[in-house]
Amino acid sequence: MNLEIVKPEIEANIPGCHLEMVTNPSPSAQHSLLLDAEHAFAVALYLRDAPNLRFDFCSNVTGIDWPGKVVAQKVKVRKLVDGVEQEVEETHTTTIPGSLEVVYHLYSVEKKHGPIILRMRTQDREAGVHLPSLTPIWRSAELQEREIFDLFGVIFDGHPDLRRLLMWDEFQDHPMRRDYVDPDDYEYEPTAHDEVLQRAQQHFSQANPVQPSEEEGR
Amino acid sequence: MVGEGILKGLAETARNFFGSYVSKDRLTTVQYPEQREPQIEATRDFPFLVYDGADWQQGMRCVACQICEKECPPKCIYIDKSKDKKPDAFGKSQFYPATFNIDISVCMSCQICVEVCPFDAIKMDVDYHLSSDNRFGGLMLNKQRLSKSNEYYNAIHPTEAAAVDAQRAEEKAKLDAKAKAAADAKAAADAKAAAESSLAQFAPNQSAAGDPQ
Amino acid sequence: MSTATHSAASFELEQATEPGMDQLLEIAMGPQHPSTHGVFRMNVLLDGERVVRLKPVFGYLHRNHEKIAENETYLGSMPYTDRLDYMCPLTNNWAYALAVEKLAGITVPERAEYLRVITGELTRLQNHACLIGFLMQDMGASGTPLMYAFRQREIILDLFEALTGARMMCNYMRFGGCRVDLPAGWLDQAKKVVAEFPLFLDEYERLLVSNEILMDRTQDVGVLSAELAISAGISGPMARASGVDYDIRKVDRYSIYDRFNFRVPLGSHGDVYDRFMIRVLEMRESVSILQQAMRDIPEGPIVDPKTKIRGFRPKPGEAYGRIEAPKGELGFYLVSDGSPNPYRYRVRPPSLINLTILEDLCLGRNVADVVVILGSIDIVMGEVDR
Amino acid sequence: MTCLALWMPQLDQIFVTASHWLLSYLPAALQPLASAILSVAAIIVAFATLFALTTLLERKGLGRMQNRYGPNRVGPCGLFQPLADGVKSLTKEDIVPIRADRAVHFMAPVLLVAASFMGYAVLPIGRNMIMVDMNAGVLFFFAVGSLMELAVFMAGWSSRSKYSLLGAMRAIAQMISYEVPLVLASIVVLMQAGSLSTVSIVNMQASYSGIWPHWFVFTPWGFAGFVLFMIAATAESNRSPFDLPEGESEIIAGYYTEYSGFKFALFFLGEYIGMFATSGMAITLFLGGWSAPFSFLAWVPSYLWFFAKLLTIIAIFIWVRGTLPRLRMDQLMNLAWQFMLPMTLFNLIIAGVWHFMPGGLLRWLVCSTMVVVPCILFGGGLKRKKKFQIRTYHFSQ
Repeated sequence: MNLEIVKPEIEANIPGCHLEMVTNPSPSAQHSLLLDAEHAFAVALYLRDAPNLRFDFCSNVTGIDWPGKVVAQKVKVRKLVDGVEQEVEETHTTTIPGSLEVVYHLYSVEKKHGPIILRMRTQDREAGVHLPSLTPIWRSAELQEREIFDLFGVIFDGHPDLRRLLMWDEFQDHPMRRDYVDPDDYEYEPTAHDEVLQRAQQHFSQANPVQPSEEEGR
Repeated sequence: MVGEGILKGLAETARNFFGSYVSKDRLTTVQYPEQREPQIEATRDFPFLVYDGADWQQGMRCVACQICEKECPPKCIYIDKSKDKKPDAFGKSQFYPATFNIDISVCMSCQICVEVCPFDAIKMDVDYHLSSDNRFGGLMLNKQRLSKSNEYYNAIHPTEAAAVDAQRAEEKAKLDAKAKAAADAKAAADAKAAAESSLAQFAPNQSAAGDPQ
Repeated sequence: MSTATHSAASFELEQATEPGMDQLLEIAMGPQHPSTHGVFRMNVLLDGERVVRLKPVFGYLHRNHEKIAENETYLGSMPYTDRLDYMCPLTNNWAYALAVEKLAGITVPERAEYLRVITGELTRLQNHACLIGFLMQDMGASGTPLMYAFRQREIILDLFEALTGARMMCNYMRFGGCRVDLPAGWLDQAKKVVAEFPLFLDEYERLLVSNEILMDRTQDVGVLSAELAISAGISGPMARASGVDYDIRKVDRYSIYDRFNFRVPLGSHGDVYDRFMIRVLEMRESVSILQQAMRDIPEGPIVDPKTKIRGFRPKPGEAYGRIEAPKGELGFYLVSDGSPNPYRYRVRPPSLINLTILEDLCLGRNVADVVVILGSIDIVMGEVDR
Repeated sequence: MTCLALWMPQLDQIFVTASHWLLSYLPAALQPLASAILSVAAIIVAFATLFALTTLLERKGLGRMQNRYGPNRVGPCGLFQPLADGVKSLTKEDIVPIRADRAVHFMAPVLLVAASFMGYAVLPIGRNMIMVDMNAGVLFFFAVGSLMELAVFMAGWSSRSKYSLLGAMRAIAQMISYEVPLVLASIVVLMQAGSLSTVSIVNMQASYSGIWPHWFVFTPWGFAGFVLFMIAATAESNRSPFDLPEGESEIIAGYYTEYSGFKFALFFLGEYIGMFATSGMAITLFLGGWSAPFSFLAWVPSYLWFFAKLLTIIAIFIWVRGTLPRLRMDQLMNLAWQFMLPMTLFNLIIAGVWHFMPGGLLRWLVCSTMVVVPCILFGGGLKRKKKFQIRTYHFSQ
């Protein structure tokens, strides 16, 4: 499906919507469309119902975490140092804000074409970021959006039953985020690796007076 | 007629009931401790270390390059590199693993360590009688328990081992030729003494390596 | 452990507060239940034996496969894919290899494509045969069909072991091909197995297809309409049983499926019986594909020589690759940032997404139907929970 | 040969004479009590052994049907497997749910076993081998049989488990529904025999014309009655395909979900003993009890014939279990009330017609048609209502 044809068509039909092409440099060349959150629902509905498109099958929904980056750049600047103009290196840091991204892969059962890839991004990646849910359009997003809510922490507005899917309800964090630190309350498992062993031993000596009876057999 | 399909099904189970007494194909169960399935050559379960010759410490092919440790998906291999070096089967002076542990309670028999090993030192075993009464130590195999001879490797995976041996023999021949050429060149420059010393250097290792052909 | 107790507690609270609930019976079917196909749980609200509400609870087997894969090399995730849908490791391998090949632009030699088709279709045969066995087990057939299926599966697993070295955790596909070539005599043995498979199918059909009890239990039970199937992303035999003409082997024509002559069976009712029959018919088509593939397999290399085993770093970008796995559309979505580990690795699990409509199918049916409907969806918890 | 002919009647009566001989040593006042105790002990031992044997046969038979060996590790050919199972269930922990009604929870399996054994009082196992020749024997049998329902419900109710409750509900619904056709199917025999005494029913069948016996199953109404009785008996004893009360894929183990250890084994025992009892009643009513199938085989001891017939019926039970999937509750009820009940009622009319028509081919023809036609009608009605059929499938291009 050629996005260059689809994109102006959508823009013509959904007034005010802002689409952005995200090119994919890899050999797969699966380019995608970045939607803005306000018009995402309308665009998705159009994609499903437009008679020449009919993307009725939402195959895959997933999230990607893009943490904010601090990029340090060394720039040579001319400056007056001790009254003499010199070329001095200075470090400029720019902060690229992070975001959580949700990706939808759409196919058409009726027309047998696809995929078309939609993306949505949140403003930041703090707790309680919202995106519109596309579950009312494609039922298949129901469990997958729940999974993204569970593992990434994106709150989908309009989702009929937004609960955690894989983790238990009382779980706090979102494990698929890049900065997730796993708690060290795992079962003691003998391993040949020092760091795991150390953490396990530390945990057991602190939290639990019962030491594992067997030493690892190195 | 109601019940036709039920009668058909009953006939089918009756056929299987009597068939299981007649036909061996139907009764596929293997009565395990008494009967064994024939060993399939490609079978793999856990890795072992190959050594050449008679002495496992002397002939160990592993040079502690630690590639397998890095590539192992569940990270079940642990290697300590030795401080000193010793000559390997080709006569090159190499490191050897001071510690080589595989935790087979973690290992998932994926064979990636075998694929990445450039020295044909680690191969997959077929021994599945591994029960142990020691949950932690019993399944942590150390260097000695992991070492198995090249003959054993030839016995369990004959086709694969033959190919490996042929390749190693070729490599060795190349190295020998190279060494010989170097020796000849040296002999041309110097007289006999140098050639003798180089021969003396190779002689013991050749015997230790065993004859790959 | 904490999952179970907490959820149970919250549930009891709910039961007490909602009006009219005191007349209903709340049952947690699972996670330890004989017919939930693993550690799956359904919170079922019953009026007598009629289902009023059904909420599936997932995650008992969750191990965050995707996070593990983000910390592994690309190759290092290959053995983990075996453990997703452990009934069909080879198609999992294939889907992952396909996604990576798309991501890195690797071509696959022809012989390797044939090997993939052969192993993939053998996987489909054994998965469908066993699924029908499990379905009958759920229906209370005391395991007879299941045992016949397992007898046949054993023969196919022996083939897998001779080729890949393992019966279930095959770890066979590599990026740009396959790991090892066929051992001597394998093809003849496989031809024999495939030639005998229709005999087993005949036996299966005589035992099951016209059985009145089975028809009574399955026909018009768990009817899934084509519209809902498409909207809910149902794929594989389950969608085709509802009459959705969508087989990725035909639509995407991935690998070399355009070379084979095979038909796609379609159901018209979308009930459990159709799901069962579609699988029987698909096995027959798979046998035909296998016969064609084993006849035509060429000689040649089995792996793309340019692909490195170590230090494999695809260029930045992303790719979504999908295949028609026995359970439905199995897709892998990969994002590369140029490092040896995938930046994002996502499995599109057909088992999980096919469960989306579980409640819709079960409402108004009774407990006995719930297990049959669940059995006909064909789930493997390793894949659902990942 | 003559010696054998002389000894065979002796062998036939060996248990009877042995018990008389034993009792003759006791004072006359104690004799009735001792006689009862002796017979009870004999029945318990015989049928408990048969139970052990059946569990083994069932597992082996199912195994062979499924292309497996079945148990073959304990003892030669796995013969001691039941013993090992018994030891295992005795050594297992006896778990009672905290909130269960402990007394009822304990009594249920005991009552089940006791009730299932009581039916044997009126079953003639061999010639002159019956505990009580009651003149209302059949009535007593069904009355005692319905006690099992109470035991099952006690088990399900007292466990305080949702699955147990569901299982008990299913069991009650099923057993009461099938009690009706079970009794109705046996009434045809009572009509013909004119007696409720099991002994006289068997005696009526134990004569021969030529080599053929006068078993009731060899008449149209008797055959229909036998088949209906067996279907109802399968449902009564919760055997596959009517094993809904304990349908393990749906409600774990039904009413005995919360039982473990020896209590569980008692449920198992009670169920099998009940199954033997109903099968024994089917043999008594339709298959000529202990009588030989051919007149020239009449010299074989009568109790051997009884057990041979019993084992044949058990084999059929096992065979059916190995083949058929389970029915659903509503289908089970439909079968009971829409097929079994009208068929058994119609069978009464057939039996009456048979009784009043003069013997001969015409009687056979008329009665057979009268069996086949309603069977097709009612069965077809069942099928038509559900609209199930073998389907054809199309392929996409």
